[in-house]
Amino acid sequence: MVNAINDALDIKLAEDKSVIVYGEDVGVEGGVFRVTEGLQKKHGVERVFDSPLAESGIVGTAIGMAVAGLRPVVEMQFCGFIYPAFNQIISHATRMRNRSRGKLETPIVIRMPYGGGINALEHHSESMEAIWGHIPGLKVVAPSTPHDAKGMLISAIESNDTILFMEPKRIYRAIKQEVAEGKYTIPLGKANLVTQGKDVTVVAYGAMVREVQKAIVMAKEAGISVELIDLRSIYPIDKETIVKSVKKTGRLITVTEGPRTYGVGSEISQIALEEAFLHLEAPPARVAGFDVIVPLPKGEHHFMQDPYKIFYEIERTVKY
Amino acid sequence: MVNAINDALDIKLAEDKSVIVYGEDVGVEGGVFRVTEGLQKKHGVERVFDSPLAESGIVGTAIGMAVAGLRPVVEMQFCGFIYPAFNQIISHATRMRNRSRGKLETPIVIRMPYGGGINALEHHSESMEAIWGHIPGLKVVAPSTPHDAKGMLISAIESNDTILFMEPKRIYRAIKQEVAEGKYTIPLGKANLVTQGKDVTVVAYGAMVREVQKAIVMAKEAGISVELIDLRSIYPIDKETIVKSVKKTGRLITVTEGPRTYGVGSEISQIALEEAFLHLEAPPARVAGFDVIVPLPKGEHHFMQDPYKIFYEIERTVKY
Amino acid sequence: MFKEYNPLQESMFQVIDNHGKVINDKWMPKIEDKQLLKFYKDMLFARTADLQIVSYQRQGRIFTYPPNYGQEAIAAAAGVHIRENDWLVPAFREMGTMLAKGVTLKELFLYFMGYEDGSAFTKAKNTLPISVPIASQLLHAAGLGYAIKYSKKDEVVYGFVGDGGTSEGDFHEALNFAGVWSVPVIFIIQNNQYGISTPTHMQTASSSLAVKAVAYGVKGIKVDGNDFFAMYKAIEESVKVCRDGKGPVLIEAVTYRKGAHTTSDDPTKYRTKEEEEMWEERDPMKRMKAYLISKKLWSDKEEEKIIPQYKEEVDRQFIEAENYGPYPKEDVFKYLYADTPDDLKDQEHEYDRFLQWKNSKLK
Amino acid sequence: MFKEYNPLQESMFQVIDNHGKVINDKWMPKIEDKQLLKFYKDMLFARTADLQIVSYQRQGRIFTYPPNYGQEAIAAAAGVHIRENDWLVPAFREMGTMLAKGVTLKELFLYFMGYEDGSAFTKAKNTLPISVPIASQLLHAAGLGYAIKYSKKDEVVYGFVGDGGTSEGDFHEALNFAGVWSVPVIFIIQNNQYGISTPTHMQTASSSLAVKAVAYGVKGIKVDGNDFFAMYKAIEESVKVCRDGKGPVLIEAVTYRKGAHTTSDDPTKYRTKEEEEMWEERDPMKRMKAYLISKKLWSDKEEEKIIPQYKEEVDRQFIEAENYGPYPKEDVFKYLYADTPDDLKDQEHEYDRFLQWKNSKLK
Ligand SMILES: Cc1ncc(C[n+]2csc(CCOP(=O)(O)OP(=O)(O)O)c2C)c(N)n1
Ligand SMILES: Cc1ncc(C[n+]2csc(CCOP(=O)(O)OP(=O)(O)O)c2C)c(N)n1
Ligand SMILES: [Mg+2]
Ligand SMILES: [Mg+2]
Repeated sequence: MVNAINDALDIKLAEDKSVIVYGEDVGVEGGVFRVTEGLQKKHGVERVFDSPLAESGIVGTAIGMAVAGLRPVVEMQFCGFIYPAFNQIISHATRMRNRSRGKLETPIVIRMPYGGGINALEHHSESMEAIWGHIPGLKVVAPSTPHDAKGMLISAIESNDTILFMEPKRIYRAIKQEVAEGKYTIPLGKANLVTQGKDVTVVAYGAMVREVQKAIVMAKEAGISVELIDLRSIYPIDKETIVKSVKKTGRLITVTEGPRTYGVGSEISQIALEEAFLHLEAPPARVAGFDVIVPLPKGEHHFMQDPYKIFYEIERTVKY
Repeated sequence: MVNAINDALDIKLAEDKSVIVYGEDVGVEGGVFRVTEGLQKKHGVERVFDSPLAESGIVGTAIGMAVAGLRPVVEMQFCGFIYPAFNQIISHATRMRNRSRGKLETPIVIRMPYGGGINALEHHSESMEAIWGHIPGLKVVAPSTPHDAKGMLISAIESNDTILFMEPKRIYRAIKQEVAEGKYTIPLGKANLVTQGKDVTVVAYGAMVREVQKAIVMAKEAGISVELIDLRSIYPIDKETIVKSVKKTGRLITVTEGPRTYGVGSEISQIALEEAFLHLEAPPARVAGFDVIVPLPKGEHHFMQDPYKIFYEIERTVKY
Repeated sequence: MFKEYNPLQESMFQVIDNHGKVINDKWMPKIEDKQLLKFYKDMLFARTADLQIVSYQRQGRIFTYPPNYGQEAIAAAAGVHIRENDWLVPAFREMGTMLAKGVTLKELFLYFMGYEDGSAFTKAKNTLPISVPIASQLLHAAGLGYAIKYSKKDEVVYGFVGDGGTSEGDFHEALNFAGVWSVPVIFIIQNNQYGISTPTHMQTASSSLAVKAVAYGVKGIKVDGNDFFAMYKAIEESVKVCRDGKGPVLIEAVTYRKGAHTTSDDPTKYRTKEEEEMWEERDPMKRMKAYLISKKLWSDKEEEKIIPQYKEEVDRQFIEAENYGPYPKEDVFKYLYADTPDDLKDQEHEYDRFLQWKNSKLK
Repeated sequence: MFKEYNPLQESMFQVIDNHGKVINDKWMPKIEDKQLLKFYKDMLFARTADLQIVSYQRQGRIFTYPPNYGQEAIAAAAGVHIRENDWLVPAFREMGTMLAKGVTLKELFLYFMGYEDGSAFTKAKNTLPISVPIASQLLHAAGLGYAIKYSKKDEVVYGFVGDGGTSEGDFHEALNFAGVWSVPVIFIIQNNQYGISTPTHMQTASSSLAVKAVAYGVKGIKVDGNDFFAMYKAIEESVKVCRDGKGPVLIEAVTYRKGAHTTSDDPTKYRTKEEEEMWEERDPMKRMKAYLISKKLWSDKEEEKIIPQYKEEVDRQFIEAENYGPYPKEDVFKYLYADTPDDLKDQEHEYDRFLQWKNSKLK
């Protein structure tokens, strides 16, 4: 996935002079995950560069650049370090168009690795997308494969909205996949029906898609047919795809990494309630993180969603 | 409610030398809503004072004070201005005990007026409690009456947790109510069954409680009996009270001011799903804000929940 | 100039005294009489509007408004220099510069009456809307500066903030980014002595606000913000620095908010009559007027004659704003995204259905 | 001292040169030989531990670790002065001061191995855990300072941050609050020339980091952080200032991170051999050792003899940490709230049920 993202950035940098890439250590070093490696050399230090260590500064200046017609793609080094930029995102980046009644726009992509599973210290493993999804004016997406990452990032850079592009760092290098060369886009806001099934719909995104796929293998052995939807876009939500599937299977499970309460899962359930209540044969269920701080590496396995947990919930829901 | 809050602060300041009250303009002026009026005169400038204009600074220093044994009660001038403090809240105030395995605690109360309805400029009218409720380690409460405000604030100051105390500024001076003199507490985390009813359960909090009460009058005329729960605590949620009621009425509506998607409503619905699925006679429904930025005063009525909207949803749900 | 008035020496750059007498010939700007008169009239117009608005507010015709009263020279001086393509990044107390950029009074009124339309400036180019979250806008100024430098344009950014705003982290980050990037931004602190009720000495222990420039390796200067000529000159020099690629610059403009913080504030709670009187003597309009009268360019009589015309104009625009009409429901949903997502459209449709139902009920 | 080494004059406070020769008699601190030797040995222990940890990491026995290698004099000098009741607010590269406060190596190891228990310091009083979000901890230091002043205690706060950290808004707000409140906090910037790969001149255009003190009206000084004696003296003087109620103080300690940023970083990507060699000559241990040898207080032979003992001790504590055992499930839920809410308890019970089911499946 690292290469696919690098590729997307490279393509857009080459194609559009208004694209600017910056953030902490993204220039000379190419980012702590090497996602931007080689881009400064290729596109110059004025277009790909290291910023001072200040997240509010990074997003806040991106707003100014975007208003002036540039398309900044900025990086937050880890999900836990975006919070100093919270005010700039919620108070300005997501509001400039609305505030100016369409006169000003802020086409900004904020890239950010998120999620657990890499044995990192505190603040490096969170999945707080529900917070971001609740902010009006923001789009929030998370790819689950290298192919999607590339197409979605290109779409994000071409969008005139402010987009939080959440990269599941756990699978940065885990999934080997041929990624098409050259430019292609994947529309933001559309979910992906990964696997068809008939007994239960499972909605996931990012690194969780792979975990669900492992659970599907177990489910198959148990004679359960699972329909898997990769949500791709946390906001806006592709209600249509979800509702269609739930109407078919009558059952819904969401699998998310973040804290359970006020998390993404309950919103997906609510959609099922509002649009498919009479089709429901079991209560829409959640596999989600606990309402706790992600434990340090030695305790992280308690927090993370493993395929067993998903399968456990699948079985419970189908047997309801 | 302004007086009740002032009273609670006064009582705790008098009783406990470790209580410290500060924030922007809370000292000499007594706060822009006059909530802290007179407290500096009475308790001294070292205990009630004006801070520099910096929200991260206010919460960040409160963390240091709290770790050293004080009990800071800080004010954010408006709900839209807490965001510069987001990092200090999510990265430290809510984590210090967990991080130090119980060695350090941060008994901090962050007071903040929230919600719409006072014809204010941008950033003054938001209700983003769903975001706060999603943060592990934080408690989030909102009173709906002067009586509750006083008792809940005293409890909050006495709690060893970090508490976001959200004050519905729309009813700061709207509800006239005798408030008991002297000290009393209302436990945090317990909802209040305001009105018993049998056809539908409505869950609300803060300024919305009063709006629901108006809708209940309409419902009565239409022959519908409504059970009203004042949630009081957005996190933790008093599941027991909600579930008991939903099992009784078979129907649930939530009324909240914030944006609908990933809002408080869907979480309450999910609780009903998980604990009372087979009792549900209609899909749990939401009356909530749109996924938009609160319009400026001239357009705010489009955004706000009026009793008609609530009644409309009550009728729909009961007729489902 | 930035060497001569090095903020470390704690001197304040002034050109005229409280009586309008030139005390600093060396730095007295050369301005044509006609021009000068125009600038004074612009300030007079702003002040007239300001006082008028306060009375509208008392009549309940506008919700809230932050007066510029007493601070007119700063925004006016910036307004003189700012070009059509230069960027204005206001806080919320810069009426003079906004008018100079082409923002209309009516638009300002619309904004403070509660219409976003007031920020969709129809004539003003390269002007950001009013920014409420204190100091956050300065980062936009720094970013605009980067864009200008990157695109090799000959533009300058004017970024405003109050004394209270210097305490925010964003002030620091903006100055620091601008310093590292060396971008053409003039940061202007309107030090009006208070952030609402909090005096500047409770905001910071530094000897001045201008001295903070040192922390970012940028040029800084402390200027008498109630001295139009000093402000004129300081900004002129700052523009040169910026156009030479040697920006940014930090200007502390020392002034006084003669009015309330906003129309809902009561300054008697936190300041003394003596203090107000002291500052009354430094009033920027009086000082400039004294100068103009001494040069026989202006008279009380002329002023008395023109003020009613200004009032009328203010009133005309105010009434236009008052009659702006209802707030279209569509506007609540329309500007959030480049293409409104289906779900948001559904929310609007659902709202339509509710409104229909409600209207039928109310009939 | 703060007058003599005014950061505006851009001089750096030094006491010994690169060869350990005293070049500044006036400010050479008076330290007993025995004491001095102990301080050196503390540094030696820290360095030994540091190098050892890097090799553990290579063996895959610890995940990530930020070496102090090359920066030992700063944390050691602070460790000398900090008292039991003084507060330590570390960033994450202050092993020497943490050990001096009573944090054990084993606890540090536990933390970096992935146990929160490593931050529940069993012996160290008034010590905050390592803070990962850059610069945020400085506000805690300012708040602790307020609490000390409020409670009229005779305590001092030591707050650490890196050069990169000075760019964050929280750095600004912390210094500003501390300045306004005039609280007993020593802010120590470990300027090790880089924030990961980003050199200090890309963090700020200011002439030094110490000069930023001016922006907050607080005392500041730039010190050779690789000169133990200079650091010793600077902190000694800062403590006096704080105990006299004249704090805070800002110290820029100029040093060099000889190792990688963390064990997963590769510095060859962003720095040159020449640069590393230049700094090698300023190595703090070498300089102090040269001084000690010249005073006949120490010898290579003694050092050779003692290092294996240190290694053994480090190894002993490391292995203890390695054998710490499994992470109790309860600990995931237990420390979030003073009283765990029912719902969170339910989540734990539900997890218990799942674990039971899973165990039965796996059997
Ligand atoms: C981040 C933030 N915090 C608080 C406020 C509330 N507020 C509005 S104006 C103001 C004082 C501003 O003082 P200053 O910067 O000196 O500007 P002035 O009003 O004096 O022009 C405050 C605290 C705000 N708008 N934004
Ligand atoms: C708010 C925040 N942003 C980014 C990071 C990621 N990060 C960890 S260390 C570091 C560099 C810190 O540099 P400096 O302050 O100079 O300290 P040093 O590592 O050199 O001791 C960065 C960017 C972080 N921990 N916190
Ligand atoms: Mg001010
Ligand atoms: Mg560094």
